[in-house]
Amino acid sequence: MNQDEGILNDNALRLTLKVIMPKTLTRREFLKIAAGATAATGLAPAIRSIVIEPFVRPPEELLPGQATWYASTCRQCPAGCGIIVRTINGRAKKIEGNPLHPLNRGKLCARGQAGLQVLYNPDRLKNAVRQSGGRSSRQFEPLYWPEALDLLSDKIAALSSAERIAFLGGLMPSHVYRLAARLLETLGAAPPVIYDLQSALEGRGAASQLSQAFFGAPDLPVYDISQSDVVLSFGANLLETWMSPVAQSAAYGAMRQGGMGSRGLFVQFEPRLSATAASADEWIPVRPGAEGFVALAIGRIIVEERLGHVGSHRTQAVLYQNVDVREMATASDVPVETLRRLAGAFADADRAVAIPGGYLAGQRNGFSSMLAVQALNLVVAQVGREGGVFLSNPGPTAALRQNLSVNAFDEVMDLIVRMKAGEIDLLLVHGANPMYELPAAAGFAEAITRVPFVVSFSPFVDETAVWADLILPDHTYLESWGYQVPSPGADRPVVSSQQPVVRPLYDTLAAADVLLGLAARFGGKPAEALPWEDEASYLEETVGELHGSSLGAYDARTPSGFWALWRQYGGWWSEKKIRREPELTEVVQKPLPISDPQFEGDPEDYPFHLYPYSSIILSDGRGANLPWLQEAPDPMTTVQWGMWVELNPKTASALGVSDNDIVQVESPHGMLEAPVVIYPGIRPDVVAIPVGQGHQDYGRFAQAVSGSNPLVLVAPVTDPSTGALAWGATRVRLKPTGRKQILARLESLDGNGRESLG
Amino acid sequence: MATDANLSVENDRRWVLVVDLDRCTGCQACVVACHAENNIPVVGEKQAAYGRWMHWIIIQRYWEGEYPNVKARFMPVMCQQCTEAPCEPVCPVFATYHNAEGLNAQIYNRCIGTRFCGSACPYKVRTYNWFRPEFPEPLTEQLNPDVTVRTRGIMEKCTFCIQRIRRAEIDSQAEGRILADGEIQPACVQTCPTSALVFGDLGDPDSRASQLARSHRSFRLLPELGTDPGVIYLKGGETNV
Amino acid sequence: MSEPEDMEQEIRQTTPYDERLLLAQRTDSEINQAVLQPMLQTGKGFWVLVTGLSLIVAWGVYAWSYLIYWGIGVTGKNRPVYWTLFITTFVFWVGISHAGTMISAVLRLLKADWRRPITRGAEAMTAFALMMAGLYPLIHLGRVWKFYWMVPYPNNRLMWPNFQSPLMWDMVAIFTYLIGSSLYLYLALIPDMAMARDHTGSWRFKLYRVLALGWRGTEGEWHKLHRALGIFSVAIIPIFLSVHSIVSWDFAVTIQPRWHSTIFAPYFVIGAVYSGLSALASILVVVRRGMRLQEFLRAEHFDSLGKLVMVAGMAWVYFWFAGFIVEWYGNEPVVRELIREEVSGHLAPFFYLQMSANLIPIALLVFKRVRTTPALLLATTLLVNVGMFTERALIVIGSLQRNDLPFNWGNYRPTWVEISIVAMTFAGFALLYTLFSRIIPFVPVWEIKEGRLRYTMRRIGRLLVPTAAEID
Amino acid sequence: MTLMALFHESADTAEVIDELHNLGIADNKIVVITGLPYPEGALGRHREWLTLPYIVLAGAAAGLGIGLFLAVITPHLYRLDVGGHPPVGFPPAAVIIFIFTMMATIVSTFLGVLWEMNFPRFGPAPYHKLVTDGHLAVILDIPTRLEGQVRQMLETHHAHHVGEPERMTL
Repeated sequence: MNQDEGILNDNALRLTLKVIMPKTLTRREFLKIAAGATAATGLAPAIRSIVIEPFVRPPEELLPGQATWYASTCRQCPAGCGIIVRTINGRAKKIEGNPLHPLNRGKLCARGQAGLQVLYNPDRLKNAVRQSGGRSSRQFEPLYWPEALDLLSDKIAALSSAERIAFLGGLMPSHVYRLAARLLETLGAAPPVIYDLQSALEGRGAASQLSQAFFGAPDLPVYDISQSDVVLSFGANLLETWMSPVAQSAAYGAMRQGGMGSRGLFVQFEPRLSATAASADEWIPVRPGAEGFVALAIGRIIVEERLGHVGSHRTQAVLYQNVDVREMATASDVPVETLRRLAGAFADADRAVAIPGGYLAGQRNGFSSMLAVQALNLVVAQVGREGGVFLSNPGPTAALRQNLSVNAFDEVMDLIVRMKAGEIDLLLVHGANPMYELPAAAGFAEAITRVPFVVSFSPFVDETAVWADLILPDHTYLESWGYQVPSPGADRPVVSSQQPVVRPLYDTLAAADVLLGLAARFGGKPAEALPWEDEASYLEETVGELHGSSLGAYDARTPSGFWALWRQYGGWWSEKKIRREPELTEVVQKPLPISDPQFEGDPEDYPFHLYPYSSIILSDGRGANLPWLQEAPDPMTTVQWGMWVELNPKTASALGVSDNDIVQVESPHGMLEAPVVIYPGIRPDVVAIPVGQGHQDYGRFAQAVSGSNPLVLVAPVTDPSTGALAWGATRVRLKPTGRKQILARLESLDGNGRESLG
Repeated sequence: MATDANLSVENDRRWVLVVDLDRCTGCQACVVACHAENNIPVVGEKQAAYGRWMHWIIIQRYWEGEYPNVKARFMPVMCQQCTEAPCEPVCPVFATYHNAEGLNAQIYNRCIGTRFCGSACPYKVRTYNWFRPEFPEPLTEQLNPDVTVRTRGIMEKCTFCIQRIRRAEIDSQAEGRILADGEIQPACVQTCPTSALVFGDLGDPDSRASQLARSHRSFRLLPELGTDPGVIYLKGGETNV
Repeated sequence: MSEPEDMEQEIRQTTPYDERLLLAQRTDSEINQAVLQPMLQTGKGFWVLVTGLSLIVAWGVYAWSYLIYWGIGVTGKNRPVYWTLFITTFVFWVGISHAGTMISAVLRLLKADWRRPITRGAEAMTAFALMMAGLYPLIHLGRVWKFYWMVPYPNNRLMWPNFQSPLMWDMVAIFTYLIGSSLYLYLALIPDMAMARDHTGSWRFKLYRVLALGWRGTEGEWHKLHRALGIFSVAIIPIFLSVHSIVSWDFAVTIQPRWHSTIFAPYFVIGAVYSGLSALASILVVVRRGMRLQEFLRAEHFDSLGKLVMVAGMAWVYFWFAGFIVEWYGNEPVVRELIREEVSGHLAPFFYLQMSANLIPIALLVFKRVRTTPALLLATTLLVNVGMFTERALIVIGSLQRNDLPFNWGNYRPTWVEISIVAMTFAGFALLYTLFSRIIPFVPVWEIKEGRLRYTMRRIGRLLVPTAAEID
Repeated sequence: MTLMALFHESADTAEVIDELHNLGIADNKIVVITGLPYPEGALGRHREWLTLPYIVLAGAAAGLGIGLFLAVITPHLYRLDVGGHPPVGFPPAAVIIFIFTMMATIVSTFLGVLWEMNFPRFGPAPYHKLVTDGHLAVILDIPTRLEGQVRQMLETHHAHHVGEPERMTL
């Protein structure tokens, strides 16, 4: 219908409301004022005690036909952006970025926008279930929550020893992690093992170890792109999925057109021209695993030719004493003059930053490469500077930090080994989907069969939940409580708060409440360690620690007032910038290690490097059940709903295949088939496949897509110095099948990528 | 220009969308935001493969050069809201017409589905409901109450989120104040991480959009057609050393 | 003895005038019977034909309801190819409809005497072709149940249709042309209805009686009829010119490359005449055989008709080339691309089919033997219409596949729904025509008699030559 | 009294009509029915005056009016602008006006001619089926005193079926 009229009537209502509303300052209006310029008027829905009352006397926050905005935190990826959700009549209608939040400043990415379909996904579990037909029978029989909790606590009680419990976590809310850790500790079990593909692909673990090595702190550093004149990104797809894409994109925008006339130089080193590289001024296709060499060579050139205007060369020269530029150039397949040119630009810039990205961490020499890249910031003295790299100041949020970000892949392998050995009797899985997210060759599929009882907290029946005896569906993030300390953070201390924006759609239960319920059932030590009546009260107490800090952007007299503002603002942050000078550790006085990349698979049989990259749309595959994301085209290939293999035109013609021809990709560990996308921006010796499709379970939309999971190819090898999964270290070979599969593309192949016919 | 039957607005108002190609990273946030805001149906792989997807905004990707000196550039394309709109005169039932603020309005209820506008549009930014849209329960809960859900046989396209424009205008009227620049944000503009999209009134010379429109980088899509689009692009730059 | 040969013999042995002589010797009642008899006796073949055609139509109707229920998506259309086979066939039928008027009105004005036996067949063809064409604007609507929103009448929506839209022009123009040609057909029919009334019984008598409106044939009636037909002939010609021009403007008013052309109107009109006359020739050959009208539809008629087709064909080539050379020379990117697609791209097969199917007949029709041998004439004229259909498909579908932004290009595959509906209209046309030929005297008896009146045979040396009286 | 006579030959008919004129029988008392249109004046009768052209002109004018209303007035009744076009432009208006004019012309011609022939007119009228078999019928309205004279004259001109016309329902 004609929108004009629609709003008009609506407005008539609004005006009458204005008339009948008392002039006195209602709580909402007060909060409106408190919220300042934003539309965010987040209020606590009556979720702690769900009361069913007719809309004759609607709750204050539910004016029929009137939008109410709740502030919360996006949990589609680990970044932790602030969101505000528009709700009407108790239904969430639209997610937008929280304009006040220092991290994303009102902006949001595609995955964040699609969050509503997590909430309203037609394939959600509607209550706790037990798999009646045995595992993977997919026959579910509903359970009442008390039964479910009793069942679980009995299982735990029946265990011979608490060591036989394993808790596998993925992208977990901080408080759930802490409660779980606490409970397991009191029970005498090992703390949760955290692994998720997203973190592995962005090298989160390795990155925090890098910070540890460089700055003596595990916090992920902030690379200040916005202020920077020259950005050298080594395999960091910082405009797509790496670390904090929205914040980094905003910074990128500022770097491009923010400054007065100045337009930064942005160079991307990686074997495939990613969407990030597409936005860069220069893309340099480095030989896989040789990114570190490029960094070393650049550093060497800088110190040896005394480039730039910083007097720090003498002290840093030692780092590069046994680096040979020519060797590095040939090894990395980047001409010396290019290296020299970039070294000059990098050194001469007032503000320059080098970024060690996820692709580096995905190599077996990953850590040394990352060291080499980070060292560049040191050489040009950009550490702790604006436009350089710095650690965000935790301020009073230190107390809320998650103790450990992610575990090394090695530790996951240990767990798998113990599972295989039958040392695990009870496996709890929260926020992770190891069946899908681990390399098939890691053997988790076999290991899980050796575990007598598996519990999943997943709101969806994903590949792992299918192997669970008991599924205790958690709320989706728009229905749940929580907080998150973004890491990497912003230019100031930040905590994002998470609150339910709607009442839970179904009979699901917060994982935290499950843990508290268990503790209560055990009584004794666990009950003392976890004394809280429910999740919310635990959070209220925890975040109370921030109350009264002088830094805060807002101030409240009473703890309850603080609690209200905390939810209202969508978190707590300091009102002005606070940085912290990282103190350097001794690593940086030793010569940097030079280690050659190693790859799984003999170059003779397996001539190509496999590059399984994380999709900007589906990230590591957790977005695959959201129709909006499936329908959204991949920016580079414009393919929707699909999964494909990217080949350099030369490679393709040598193979005699072209667009939409299905090829067989085989590695020493597995094989898959997918249609070809001819991709001008990839090294001829590299084969790139997006991660995220190929779900056997995880809902109708995920299963609708005919694709496979590239992790069946990936070798379960690690970088010895970090234990991180070297997901980029597998070689593959290609075989045409002669079959075709038409990919759904936005782009017309007849137009073959031309902008105009002129 | 006529004055809109439903509300009185200054006639010199001209809503434009400025797209800074130098900032756009092709991240698709605008695409999904648009789906969420405008109740755009999802058509599925088979239909999408046959060119029947229904995005109101798409990000076109263009390759330049050969490996290794290859570049890719992104260009978001949505309804250009032409002043001399080729799609408008050809509609036999005025389903698409020119409103008082220079918007190329699409009135779904009037549309009988001749698809003439689609054939006439040189930018091919109009999408058509080939089938009854499907929203498996409870996905219907998300539907934006401010925007009609279109049935089969109806042409649709980017409206610059007219529901947001109207709301802001009416609010400002109700509160008796002048509409501030940047107060109206279509869903795509609101979400764009790099702030590549700027929405504003070209009629107001001081608005951010007007200022950007005057930039030396600004150009319009297919200017030779003389459609005088309401979408203004800013050329992407290049930094070399 | 099979049809073509025995006619060839006639030609070999005698000059065509002898046939006219033959006819000249017949009494009026013999002529009446010659026309009425074939109508009265309907053989098995007739019923088989009718049943077959009805089945196809029924299937088409099912396809249409399927289309309405599920939506336009069940056709092969997509973005950017929003118009496809429906519009193509629409243009085709409108084209076919043009010959009727061409023949009866223009030739009537020119007093071209050979028109007499074929006018009615031509007019009937016009009416039925238009009925088929008229279906498509409805079929291709996304919400056909709202079609009346295009009809200008005061309504509760307070809306009037947009008369700037070529679709509105289309609607009124085709409606006008349909009314015009049907009335024209009927007016000239009244005296023959009276004739049929006088020589039939039972239900036919009742029918003809009503249709004859009480015609007796008084001088006054004849006089008025003549005047009316005169006015019609004049009035209907501008309509027939405008209708196809307007159809062409559906495309030409857009800025779609290759549609945006000023020559489209005359180009479409001449194309319409070309395909229309060819269709008429094909139909006459078939009906002549089916209804044993050899005596009325004679070699000389096909000869003149063939010549007309040939001339129209030449004119079409001229217009096609006039448009093509400008497009080719202008060398605008998209047009260049489209021409490349046609000449060497994925449209090439259709392009060459179009060209050969439109050019070869012209060459063939140069030969009198082809023009006067029914089988050959049939083949040639059918070929023309294959060519013209392909031409319309290339214009409508081909052009839409390409546009100014290569990113937006597309392709098109027809579906069973579209094909069934197209088949429906072809079958429907044939069905209407078949039934018509059994109910309505296919040759206008009174016009034949009138023609006969004007001739005497005069001997010049060895030859018997017809001489026409210069009377009005 | 009314008489009807059928003829084979148009020539006879023409002569008969002249004779009748000589007998002082006015043209409007004579009706000639033929199965095919004879050329004007072939039977030596004067043409009658027709209103048809005026009906047609009136119709055309009416059509013009309708066209003007739809193309020029209606756009202002519910004003909606379309890109780059004035609410009323000459070319589209011209098309619409032209077509409606022609439509009305055609329709009024048809209705006009029916009205002039006052058709449809079923019901009994003097007629003979032989007419459509090529015979010419002459229907006379003559004073009884002339009957003998006329009958005799008709005979001399090879008339047949002379007598009271049978009124058959048409």
